[in-house]
Amino acid sequence: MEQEPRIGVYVCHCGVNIAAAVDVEHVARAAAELPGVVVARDNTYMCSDPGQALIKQDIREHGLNRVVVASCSPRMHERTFRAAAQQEGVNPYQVEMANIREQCSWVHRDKSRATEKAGLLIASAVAKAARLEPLEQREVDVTPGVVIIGGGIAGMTVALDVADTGLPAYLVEREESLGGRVAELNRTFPSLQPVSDLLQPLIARVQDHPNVTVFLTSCVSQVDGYIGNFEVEISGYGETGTPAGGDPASKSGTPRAGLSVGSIIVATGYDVFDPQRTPELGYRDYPNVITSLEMEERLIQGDLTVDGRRPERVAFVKCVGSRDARLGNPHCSRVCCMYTAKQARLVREMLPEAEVTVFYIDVRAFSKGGEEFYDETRSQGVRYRRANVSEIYRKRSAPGVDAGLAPRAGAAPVLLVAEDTLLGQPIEFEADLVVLAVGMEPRKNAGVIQKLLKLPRSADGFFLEAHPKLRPVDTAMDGIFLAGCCQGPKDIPDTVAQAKAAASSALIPLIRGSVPVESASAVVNGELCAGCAMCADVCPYDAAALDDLWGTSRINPVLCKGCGACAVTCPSSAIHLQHFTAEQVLAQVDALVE
Amino acid sequence: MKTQKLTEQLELFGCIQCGKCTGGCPVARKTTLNIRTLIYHMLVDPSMDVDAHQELWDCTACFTCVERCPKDVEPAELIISLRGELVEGGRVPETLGTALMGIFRQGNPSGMARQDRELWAAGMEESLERAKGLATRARDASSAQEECELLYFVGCIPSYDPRIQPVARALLRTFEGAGLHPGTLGTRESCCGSEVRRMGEAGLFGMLVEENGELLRSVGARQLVTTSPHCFNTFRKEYGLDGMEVLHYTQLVARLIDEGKLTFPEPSEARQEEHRTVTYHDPCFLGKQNQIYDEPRAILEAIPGLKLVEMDRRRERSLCCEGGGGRMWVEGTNLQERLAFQRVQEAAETGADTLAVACPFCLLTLEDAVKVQGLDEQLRVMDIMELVDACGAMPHVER
Amino acid sequence: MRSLIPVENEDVLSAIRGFLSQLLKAEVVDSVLVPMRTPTGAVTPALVSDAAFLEHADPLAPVMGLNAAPLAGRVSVREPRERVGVLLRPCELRALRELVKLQQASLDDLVTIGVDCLGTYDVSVYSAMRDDGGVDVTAYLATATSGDLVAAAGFAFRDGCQICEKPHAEGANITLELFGADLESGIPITLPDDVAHKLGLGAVAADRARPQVIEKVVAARTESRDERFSEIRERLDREGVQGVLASCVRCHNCMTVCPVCYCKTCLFRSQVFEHEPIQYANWARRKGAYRLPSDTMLFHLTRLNHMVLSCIGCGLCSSGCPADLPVGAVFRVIGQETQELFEYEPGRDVEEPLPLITFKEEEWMDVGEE
Amino acid sequence: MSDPACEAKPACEAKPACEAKPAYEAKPASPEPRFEPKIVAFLCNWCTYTGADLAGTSRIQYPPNVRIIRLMCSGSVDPTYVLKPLLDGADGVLIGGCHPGDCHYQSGNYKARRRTIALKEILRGAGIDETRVWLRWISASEGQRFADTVTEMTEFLREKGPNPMRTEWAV
Repeated sequence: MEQEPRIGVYVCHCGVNIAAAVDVEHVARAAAELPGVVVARDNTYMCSDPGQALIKQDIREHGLNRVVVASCSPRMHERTFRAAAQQEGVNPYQVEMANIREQCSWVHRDKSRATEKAGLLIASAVAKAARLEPLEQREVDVTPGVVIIGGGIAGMTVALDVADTGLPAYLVEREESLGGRVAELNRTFPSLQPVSDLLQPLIARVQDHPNVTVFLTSCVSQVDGYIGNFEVEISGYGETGTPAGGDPASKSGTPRAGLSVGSIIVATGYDVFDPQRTPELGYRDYPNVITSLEMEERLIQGDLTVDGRRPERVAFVKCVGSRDARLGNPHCSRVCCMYTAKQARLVREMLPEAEVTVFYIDVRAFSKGGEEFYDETRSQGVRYRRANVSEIYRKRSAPGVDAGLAPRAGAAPVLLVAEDTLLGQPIEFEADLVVLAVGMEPRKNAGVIQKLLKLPRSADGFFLEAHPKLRPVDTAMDGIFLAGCCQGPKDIPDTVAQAKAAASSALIPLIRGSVPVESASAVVNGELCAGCAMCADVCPYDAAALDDLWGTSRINPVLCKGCGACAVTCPSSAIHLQHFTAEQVLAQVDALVE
Repeated sequence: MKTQKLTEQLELFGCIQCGKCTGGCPVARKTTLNIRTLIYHMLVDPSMDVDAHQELWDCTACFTCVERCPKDVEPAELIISLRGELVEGGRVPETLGTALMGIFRQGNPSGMARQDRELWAAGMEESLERAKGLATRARDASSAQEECELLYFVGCIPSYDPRIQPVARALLRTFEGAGLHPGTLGTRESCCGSEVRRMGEAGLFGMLVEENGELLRSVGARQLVTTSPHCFNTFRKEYGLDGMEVLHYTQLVARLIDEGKLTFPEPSEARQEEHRTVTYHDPCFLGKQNQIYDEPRAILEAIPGLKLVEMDRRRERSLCCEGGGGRMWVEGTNLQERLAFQRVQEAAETGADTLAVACPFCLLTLEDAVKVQGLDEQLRVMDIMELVDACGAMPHVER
Repeated sequence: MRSLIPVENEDVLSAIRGFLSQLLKAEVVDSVLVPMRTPTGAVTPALVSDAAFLEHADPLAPVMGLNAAPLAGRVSVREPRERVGVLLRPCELRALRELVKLQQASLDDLVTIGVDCLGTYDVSVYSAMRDDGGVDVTAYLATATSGDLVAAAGFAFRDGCQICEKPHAEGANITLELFGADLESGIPITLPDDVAHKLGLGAVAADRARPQVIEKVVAARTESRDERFSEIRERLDREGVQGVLASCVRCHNCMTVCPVCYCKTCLFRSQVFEHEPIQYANWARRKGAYRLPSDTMLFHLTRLNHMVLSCIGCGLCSSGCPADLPVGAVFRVIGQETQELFEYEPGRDVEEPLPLITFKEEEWMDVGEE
Repeated sequence: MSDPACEAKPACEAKPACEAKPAYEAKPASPEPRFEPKIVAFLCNWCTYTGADLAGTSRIQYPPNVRIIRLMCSGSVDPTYVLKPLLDGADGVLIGGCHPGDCHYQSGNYKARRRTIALKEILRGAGIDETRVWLRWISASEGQRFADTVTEMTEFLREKGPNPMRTEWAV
C-alpha cells in the first residue's frame, strides 16, 4: 500500500502567460531538489498534446507514481492531467496542481516575488502529492432532463435539441409568452426575412413537443444539488402577494413545480440600454427621438410618420449605450451596426424621398454576409457620416415649456450636434426622425440568477464562461451552461449556434447516464472512533451515523459529498477527508511557511 | 515640446477619435478650436507648435468634452496642459498675465488691494465682524467659545465686483436669517485658483492650494460653502479637504428649505409685485461638472409667486455662457459671436421675465449680453440668491 | 421528596453506607458505583453489587484522584443490562452530563446520587494526612454545617477545589444535602417519591439553612476564583499561554485525567506527531533552536479547542500535572470567556447542545463581511 | 512645490520656467525595503478559491504575500490548520468561504463561523494575537473583493510587524 513517492513536476509557461511573470526555468530547477521529486521540467504548454506526452513518457521511463503540474487553476485543467496520468497507470488522484497562473503570474507584476511565490506553491503541491493516496473514481446515476431558464430564441433552441433526443426539457419563461427579444423585431439581417416567419414555427414546435414542458410567467426560485442531480423549484413570476423576505428582484411567488434534472441552461438574455441615461441625446424630451427597438415596432406597424407627417430627414445615431466607459458599458453590442443598416434600408424602401443618414464611430459588419449588406445599404443611398453625435436639441424653444419637463407634442425637427470627424468640422444636422441605436446590457436582475446558481459574471456584468475560447458555453459550475446574450451580446445566428452548443454540452452527462462524483469522501477509522456522533450532528447529508453493533461512526460514501465538516468536528481525528487529509494539509502548511 | 510625455500622462491613447468632444464643444462652433484634432496631433505628430494654436485660449473649461467622452479621456485637460506650455514660456495674452499677477500679488484677479476684500459687506459690518471672529477664534482652540461649523468662502468676484457684491450680502443675510452663522476669512481669503489651474498656471495653483488648504483646515469647519460654482468645484475635487463637506450655496439653501428652516411669506403678504416667470440657466461648473441640477430648481419652485419655465437646452445640455476657464480675462479668437448672446435669446424665447443664474461669471456675462442684445426691457438676470433674499422672510430687505 | 436519613451514634458515614445498602436491598439499583477504601487505606471507586461490601464504602473521604464520570459512563453507555446507582460529587455530575451529550454515558439506567462537596485533597496530600494521623471526619463534616470550607490545618485543598464555585450537588436523581445540615441528627436527602416509598422514608420539612449556606460558600469560592482568574489572566496576557505552560513535559496526564477528554486515542499520541528525524532538523534550522518535546503548545491549544467549551472545572488536570502547571486554571479562565460567547454552561443540562455542532443562520452577521 | 523658483513668482513671469507639479498630485513612495508578511490562506473550492481565480482572469493585481491552500469548504478548516502556521511563524491566516446562505454544502460556512469565533477567542485568551486570523466571505464572483482583502490584510500585517512566534524557539 505505502509506495515510496516518485514525483514528476511539470512547470508550464502557458505561452507567456506564466513565463512573463515567473522565472519558469528557475522554479523547475528548484522543484527538482524537493523531497520525492524524481524529475522536474518546464514546457511551453503543458495542456498541449506534446506537454501531456512528456508526462506520460516520464511516467513510463522514471516510474513516476505522482504528478505535479504547475500551471493554471485546477478548475481549468485538472481533468486533463488526471486523464493523462491515468492512461499510464497512475491513479488520477495522485495528480496535484499548483495554481501559478490565476493565483500568481496574472496577479503579480514583480517577477522576483512572483517567482518566489510560484516556488512555494509548487513546494506545497509536492508536499501534498507525496502524501496523496490512490482513490477510486466514483460515479452516480444522472437524472435525465434539462431546465432551461429563459424562453427566447436561445432557450427554445436548447429545449428542442434536448427534447428531440427523447429527454425531457423544462422551459421556464417569466413573461406570458415565448419568443423573448426576437419577438419584438421586424425583419432579420442580412436576409430581411420577417422575424415572425422563423419565430412562429419555432414557438409552435416548442409548444407541441411532447418532451417540452413550458412554464410561463414563472421563474426558478430555488436550486439545490449538483451536475447530474439538480433539484429545481419553479415558482410563479411577478405574482401579487410575493412572500416577504424573498429577494424582491426575483419577484418569485408561490412554488409551482419541483423538478429533478441533470443539467441547467441559463438563457436569460439581455436588457436594452435606456437612453435616458444619455440625457444629452434628448430621448423622451422629443417625440421624434426614438430607440431602435421602438423603430422595429414602427416598422412592424409600417408607420414611420411623425405627428402625421412623413419625415424627410431620418438620422440614425449608433453606439448609444455601447463602447461607453462612463456608462459602465465598455463593450460593443455587436448587433447595432447591422440592424441599423437594416433599418436604414427599410426606411429607404418605405420613404424613398427621405434622406437617410447614419452617424457612426466605426462600422462593424463582421457577420456572415454583413459587409455585403453594408455595401448594399450604401449603394441604395443611405449616407454614412463618421460622427459620434454629442447632443440633440431644438433651435427654437417653444414658449412655456413647463418645469415638469413633459415631452412636448408636435414634431418640430431636432438638431443633431456633432463633429463630422472626416471633415473635421462641427455640424448641426436637422432631422425629422432620429433613431438611437441602443445597445445590449446585462439583465438588471442578473444578480438573482448569479446568486441562485452561484455563477460568476465578468467585468461587463454578463455571465462568465468557463474559458473564453475552449469552454465558451460552460460555467464555473459543472452542469450549468450558458446560451445567448446572457453571456454577451450576440446576433441571432450566434445565439442559435451557442444554444445548440449548450444543448449538446448539457446532454453529455445525460446521455452518458452517470457523472463522476466526489471520490474524496470522508472515511472513519473505527479504531479511533469513540462514538460521540458529533459527525452525525454536523453532516448535512445524513451520511454519518453510529453503527448499531459497534457504536462507532460509519460514513455512507454514496451520500457523502466530501465537505469535511465531520473530519473537523471529530476531536479524535478518527475521520479523515480523503484527498484533503490533515497530514496532507499540514504538509502543505509546512512547505508554505518555510 | 514634451508631447509623448503628455500623451502618456493624460492617457490620450484611449481616444478613438469619435469626435463626441468637439461635437459637444460650445466654442468649436464659433472658433477653430478642435480638441479632437489636437488629441490626434498628440497621438501621431510629436512636433506640435503650440504657439500656432492661439485658439487654445478659447476653451471655457466647461468640461462638456470630459463629461461626454465614452473612453474616459479628459480632453479639456490636454488644453489645460498645452496652455501650461504657453504659460511656461511666458507667452500668455496680456490681460491674462495681469489677472495672474493680480492673484499672485493681491490674491484676486482684478489686482485690487487685499485689504479691500471686505468691502462687499458694506452695511453689514456687524455680521462680518462676527463671522471673521468666528473663523479666527475657531483656529485658536483654547479661546474658542463658539465652534465655526460653517465657513463661507466669498470668492474674488463677489468680494470686489459691485454687481456681485449684493449676491454675497444676500447670502450672508439669508443664512443668518435661517439661524446659520457662517464664519469668513475676511482679508485673509485668497483666490481659490480654479481659473488659475484652467489657464495653465499649475505652479501658482499649487501654491494657492497649499496656502488656502492650510488656512481652510486651520479653521476646522465641518462645512465649507461658496458663492461660486468655480470655487466649489476646485475645493471639492482638487484640494483634498478631507472631513470637510464642500457645498455650493444652492445645496445649502435647498437643504434649509427642505428642513423648514427657511420659509417664504405668501407674495401678498410680502410685496404687491406681479408674479414673475423665471427660467434657469445651469452653470457648467455646477451642473455638468457636479450634477447639481435639482437644488437650484427646488429653490426657485419654493419661492411663492415664481413660475419656473425651462429652456430647451437645460441641465446636461445647458449652453456655456463662455465665462469660465479664464475667459473672463481673455477675449478669445472670435469676438463677434458670443454664446451668451444665444443664451439670452433662448431665455427670452421662453417668455420668462427673469433669467436666474447661480454663478457670478454667468451673471456678469449674461447680464452684459442682455444689454448688448437690447433685451433689458424684457429680461433681467438675477442670481438665485438675490431672488431668495428679495422674496424671503428676512427681517431686513435690501434695495 | 425531601426526607432525612437517620444518623445513629453521630456516625454519618455508617448512615450513608446503610442508605446505599438499602438501595441494593430494595432493588432500587442492581449495583452501586461508590468510592471504597482498600485494605491499605487508599480510596478508589468500585462497582458494588453485594451490600455486604459496602462496609468499605467511604464516600466522605476528602480525596479525589480521578473524576468518576467516565466510569459512570463506562457502566452505563450502550445497552446496559443493570440499573446502577452512581455516587458523584458535583463536578463529576457536570462531567457526566457533558459525557451524555458526547454519547459517552447514558442516564437511562443510571440512578445518580449527588453529594455536596466540602473540598478534596490531592492523593499525595491525602496520603500525607493519613501518615500524619488521619483525617478528622467530624471536623470535616462540621464545615458543611457552617459553610466555612476550610482545609485541615497544615494542608490545602486541591487547586481546582479552591476556586470551585459550584460545590453543591444539583439535578441528581438523589441528592445528599450536606450543606447547612445538622448531620448528627440526620442527613437531609432529596429523592423520588417511589424510591422513598421503597426505602420506607417519610417526608420531612425543608431544611432552611441549606440555601443560605450555599450562598455563603459560593460567595467565598467566587471570590477566590476571581482572584485566581485575574492572576492567571494577567500572566496569560503578559507571557502568553506558551509562557505559563512553558515547563510542560508533554506527559499528557492532563488529558488522561480530564473527564471530558473522551477520545480513545489522543491525536497527540498518534503517528501524526511522531515526526521524521529530518523534520526536527528542518525546524531547528528554521527557527535556530527548536524546543523538545515538540508540539507542546499545539497540544495545549488543540486541547483548548476541543475541550474548553466543555470544561466543567474539576481541576484534575492541575492535580495530575507533574510540572505543577496551572493547566486547570488556564482552562477555566479561557473556558469562562469562550463559554460566555456562546452562552453555554457545560454540565448544566443534557439538553443544551454543544456549541460547535450547532449554529444559527442569523448570528454574528457582521463576521466575514468586513 | 519643492522648487523655490515656483514659489517665488508665477511661472508666467518666471524664466526659465520651472516644472511645477500641482500639490494635489501624490508623491511616489520611498523605496525602503519593507517587511513582507507571510499569509497562509485556506480557501473553499467553490467560492473564494474561484473568486481568487476570477481575480486572476480579470488581472486584478494584489500583493504576492498570500499563499493559497485549496480546501473543499470553509467548514473543513481544522483549528490545527490555523494554529500550526501561526506557531510556526506565519504572519497571518486567512480563511475564505462562501457568504452566509451560499455554502455549497448548505451549512459549512455557518459551522466555520462558530469554529473560527471560538478559536479566535481561545487565541485571544491564550495571549496569542488573534487579529492575525481573518475570516472572510468572498464569493466566486468577487475577484475584486478577494484582491482587496489580500491587499488590506497584507497592509494590516505589515503595520503589525512580524509574528513573534517566528523567532520563538520555545513554542
